[in-house]
Amino acid sequence: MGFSSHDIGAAIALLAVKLPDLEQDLNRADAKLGDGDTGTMLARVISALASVTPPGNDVGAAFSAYGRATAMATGSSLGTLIATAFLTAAKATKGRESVAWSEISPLLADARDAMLARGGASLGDKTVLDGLDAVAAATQDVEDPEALGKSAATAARWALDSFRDKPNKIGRARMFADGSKGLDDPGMLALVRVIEIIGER
Amino acid sequence: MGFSSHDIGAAIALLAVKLPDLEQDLNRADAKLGDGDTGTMLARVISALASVTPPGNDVGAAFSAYGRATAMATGSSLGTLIATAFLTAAKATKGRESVAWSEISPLLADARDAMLARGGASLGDKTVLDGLDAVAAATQDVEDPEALGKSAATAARWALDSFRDKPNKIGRARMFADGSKGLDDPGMLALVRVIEIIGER
Amino acid sequence: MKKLMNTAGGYVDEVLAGLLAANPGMVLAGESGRNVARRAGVKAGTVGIASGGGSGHLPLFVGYVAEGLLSSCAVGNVFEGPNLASCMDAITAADGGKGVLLLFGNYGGDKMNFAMAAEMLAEEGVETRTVLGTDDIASAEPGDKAKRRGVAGIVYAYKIAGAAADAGMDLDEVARIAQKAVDSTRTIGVALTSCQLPGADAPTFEIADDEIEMGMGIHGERGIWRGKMRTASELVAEMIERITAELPLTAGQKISVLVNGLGATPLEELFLVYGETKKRLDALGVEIVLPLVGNYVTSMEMAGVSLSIITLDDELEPLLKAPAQCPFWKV
Amino acid sequence: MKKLMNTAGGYVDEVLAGLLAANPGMVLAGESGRNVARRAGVKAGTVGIASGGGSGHLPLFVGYVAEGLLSSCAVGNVFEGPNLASCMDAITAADGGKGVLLLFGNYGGDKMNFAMAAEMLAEEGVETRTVLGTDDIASAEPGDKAKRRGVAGIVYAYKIAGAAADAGMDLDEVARIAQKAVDSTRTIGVALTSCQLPGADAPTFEIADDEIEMGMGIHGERGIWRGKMRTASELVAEMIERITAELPLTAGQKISVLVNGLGATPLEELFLVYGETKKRLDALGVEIVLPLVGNYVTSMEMAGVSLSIITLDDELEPLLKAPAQCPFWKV
Ligand SMILES: Nc1ncnc2c1ncn2[C@@H]1O[C@H](COP(=O)(O)OP(=O)(O)O)[C@@H](O)[C@H]1O
Ligand SMILES: Nc1ncnc2c1ncn2[C@@H]1O[C@H](COP(=O)(O)OP(=O)(O)O)[C@@H](O)[C@H]1O
Ligand SMILES: [Mg+2]
Ligand SMILES: [Mg+2]
Ligand SMILES: [Mg+2]
Ligand SMILES: [Mg+2]
Repeated sequence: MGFSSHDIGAAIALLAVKLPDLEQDLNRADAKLGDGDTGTMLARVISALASVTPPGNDVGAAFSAYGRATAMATGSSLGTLIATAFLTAAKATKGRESVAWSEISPLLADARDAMLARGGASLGDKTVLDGLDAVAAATQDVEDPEALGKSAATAARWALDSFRDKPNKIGRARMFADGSKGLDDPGMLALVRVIEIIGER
Repeated sequence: MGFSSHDIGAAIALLAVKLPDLEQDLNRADAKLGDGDTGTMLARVISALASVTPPGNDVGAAFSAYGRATAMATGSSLGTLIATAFLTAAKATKGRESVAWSEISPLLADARDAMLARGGASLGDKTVLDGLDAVAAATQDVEDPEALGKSAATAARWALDSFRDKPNKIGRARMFADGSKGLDDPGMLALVRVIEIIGER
Repeated sequence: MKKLMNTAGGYVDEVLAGLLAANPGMVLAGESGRNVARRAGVKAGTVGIASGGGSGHLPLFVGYVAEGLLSSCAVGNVFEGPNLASCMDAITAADGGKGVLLLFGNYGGDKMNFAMAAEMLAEEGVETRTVLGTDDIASAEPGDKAKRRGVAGIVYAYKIAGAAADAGMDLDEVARIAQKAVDSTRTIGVALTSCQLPGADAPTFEIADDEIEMGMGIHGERGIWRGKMRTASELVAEMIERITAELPLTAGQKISVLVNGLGATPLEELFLVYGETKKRLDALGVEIVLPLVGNYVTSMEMAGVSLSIITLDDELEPLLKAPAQCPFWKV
Repeated sequence: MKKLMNTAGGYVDEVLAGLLAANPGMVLAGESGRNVARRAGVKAGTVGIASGGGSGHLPLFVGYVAEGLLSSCAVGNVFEGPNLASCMDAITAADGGKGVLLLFGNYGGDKMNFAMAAEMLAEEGVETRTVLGTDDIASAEPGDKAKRRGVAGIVYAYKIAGAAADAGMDLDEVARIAQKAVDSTRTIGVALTSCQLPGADAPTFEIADDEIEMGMGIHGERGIWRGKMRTASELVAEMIERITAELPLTAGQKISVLVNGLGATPLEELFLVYGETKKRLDALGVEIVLPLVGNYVTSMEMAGVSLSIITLDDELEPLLKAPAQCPFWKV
């Protein structure tokens, strides 16, 4: 039991329908801490992904195509990290037509590490990666897709809540670390929403 | 019985106190038809005039000093016409320490003609000169200063009212003649206010 | 509206002081304190070109005092004509003995003051000719050109007349060429937001958040229509249609085009508008020479754009292309 | 906010198309469609300079692709870093065999994409060095420069590094000089109004009619304080005080100063601010070389101004004064 490239495509199609509703919310969160474009950027990335037709059934090839499409659609911090995550997952899943649900956790952990290396952040800096770290931990060894979605959502939400009152230490929000206390990091918020949308299926 | 250069100075001092209250009103009238600066310009001119000390008691010399001060303070249409009026009056009153009240009407008529020549307008174009023309007519042969003030105010107001629904044919408002119907010409409006203020004394 | 300024009364003189401090090629000349001339003076044996106008339109008017453009410029208060003394100074500074062309926009105060100054200086033997900018097609019917406002298109007349003067042509010739440049130019603008006089307590006009005004003048004078915002493509289509209705453009015709920002419009949008403009002009088969995109004639913080087109022939084209060294326009 | 545009999705590409159409010295180079290079290419035997960054800051970044300045520039979406493909195209276009300096602002996405591109091209033997613009003193403490944002002062680094590269200096030397230019430059800006992303339904931030924000970033990132509007004189005093607190200016020191408009500020106000600035700098006894006043680095329709100061020595001054031929900055 696991997911195929078809499942990834379906999740993306769902996001493409739902994300526009969140665009301005995410922009507003980013406007408080950064430059107000997280939502617009994500909506553009998702709509680019939605028009990708992955070649064949190779999950790795699908991730690779999504990574390239993301990298074409934006050069923003978050977008570039997302592209990095896709490309990292592509390497680990190359040549496989199905990936077990229980592999999601290590795939996320891998992606997290690649993004930490690429972006120069550390865990604890209050970024999307702290959310991802929590999700990777919470989904370890979970084999049921429904339970997986629930744990992931709970973990992402927990990370958002528990980091809210901490200062941002990297990204645009680093500039006024103390001023960022009490505010949601837009990347973490986006992660929560994305996981919630995918979990709704 | 007549007025001296001292009387002119007193009228200007009064205007300098009262005109700032009208500045934004006149701007608004000009904003509808032109570029919205009639009030600001007039306030600046009057404040420049208020700081002029006319040399001696020569009414003509006083008018000449006011004309030069006006010409220094602005190059706007209305301001330049006012300077022209002062300089015209200066010629007619040169060397005199007192000017009879009854001479005001011909002085205004002279000034009107000089301004028509300078600005290229015709009577009926709906400008300050139509107001002045009415005032010159109404004040003809009036010798009592109080009656003079009243007739002048009535005439200026009458001109404003009776031209309101006609089209502007010169100045910035000429551009959309029909659109100017129903609107007060800012120059005519300014004339009404100035005469009212001077008459209050 | 917030303005970076100190006092309304000091605004124009402080702006002028900063402009002069930043541009050593320009100096005050005369007694009025409101006339700027080239530091190098008038080239011996050439006609001078004096302009002038209200403040609030930078780089117009005074910014174009430079080699290959204006000799001098009288500086008025915001949106007011230049006063008599500054006009006299401008004409005097531009006079190198070969006469002076007075080249400025068709506005009442400006005309009166330059006319008085010219009359007074004629008595001292200074010869002048006057050519008025009248390029704004939104301001009167084609048959009524004498009533039309001068707007952004005047920079073409500056450039062309400036080159003619620097080339040593005589006063009548420079005036003829300046008039030809004006007659070959048409402009129309669209305003997106208002502007405000320093010291005024409200904008010159109100305009709704989703409204624009086609044909508005550079002091906020009323235009042709007011309506909802449209796409750049639709706006450019209308503007070109209105211009070409009276300046017919046939295939092969050489033209120049100026996409001019009114002050607060991002350069991004001006280039986007230029892209739309070029597409449509290419479709007409005309050849675009020396296109200009930027803030050439503004209305302080007004947002919007104007489009100017000048048709060129073998006489005007080389004059437009001749070198000029202005801080805001180098050719 | 009204924008002269067609669709949000097409905004950047349409702006770029218009820019290229109006400036024949610039061409698209590479496959990404988002890299602009000099038409003339890299001069043989010289180091290339590649930059890049988000759209919405014109003339920055892409406007400075010109002789004596940048060799190429990757163009990102509005306020987003340039994507990987455009960074690869920019580096490739700037490579004339002598290596490429990557000179851009200190922002996360920009750094990641240029780093990836440089890594990938290093495998093909392209040598690069990276220097980041970090001039915004409002964005982190002096001890924490690696965290500072790059803002308007980067144009000094462009100019100086561009001259060094065109003079034939080698890659290490060009990088050293670029870094020295960055280290000698400090900037602080004050925002009067907000800006809005194409397609967004609200401005990036709200600011009251009588409020300003000192130290705001060029994407609307938060600054040092928000408060009531003040006079130009007071604002300039504070900005110079903050800059000189960490860039001490002693009498006789040569400097250049950039009074930069953020997009919607009238040129009048920029000159007025320059006048105030010069008064205060004169009082310090410094010598101002090549002052710049205008829109060099903008934030679309944001109103406000930034002040940049660079200290010059015998090495930097001639490089700053060397000729350059950019449509937005000619030296
Ligand atoms: N270096 C980084 N490492 C990890 N996450 C980052 C980094 N920089 C930014 N982020 C994440 O990206 C989010 C901002 O995304 P976005 O607004 O798209 O980027 P930008 O700052 O380029 O506008 C932040 O909230 C944060 O979660
Ligand atoms: N040529 C003219 N002849 C007579 N009056 C004129 C003329 N031009 C303008 N005016 C008068 O001046 C008024 C406008 O004054 P003002 O706003 O100060 O001038 P400007 O149009 O230069 O901004 C008009 O309402 C009109 O009464
Ligand atoms: Mg952002
Ligand atoms: Mg007016
Ligand atoms: Mg006016
Ligand atoms: Mg961004």
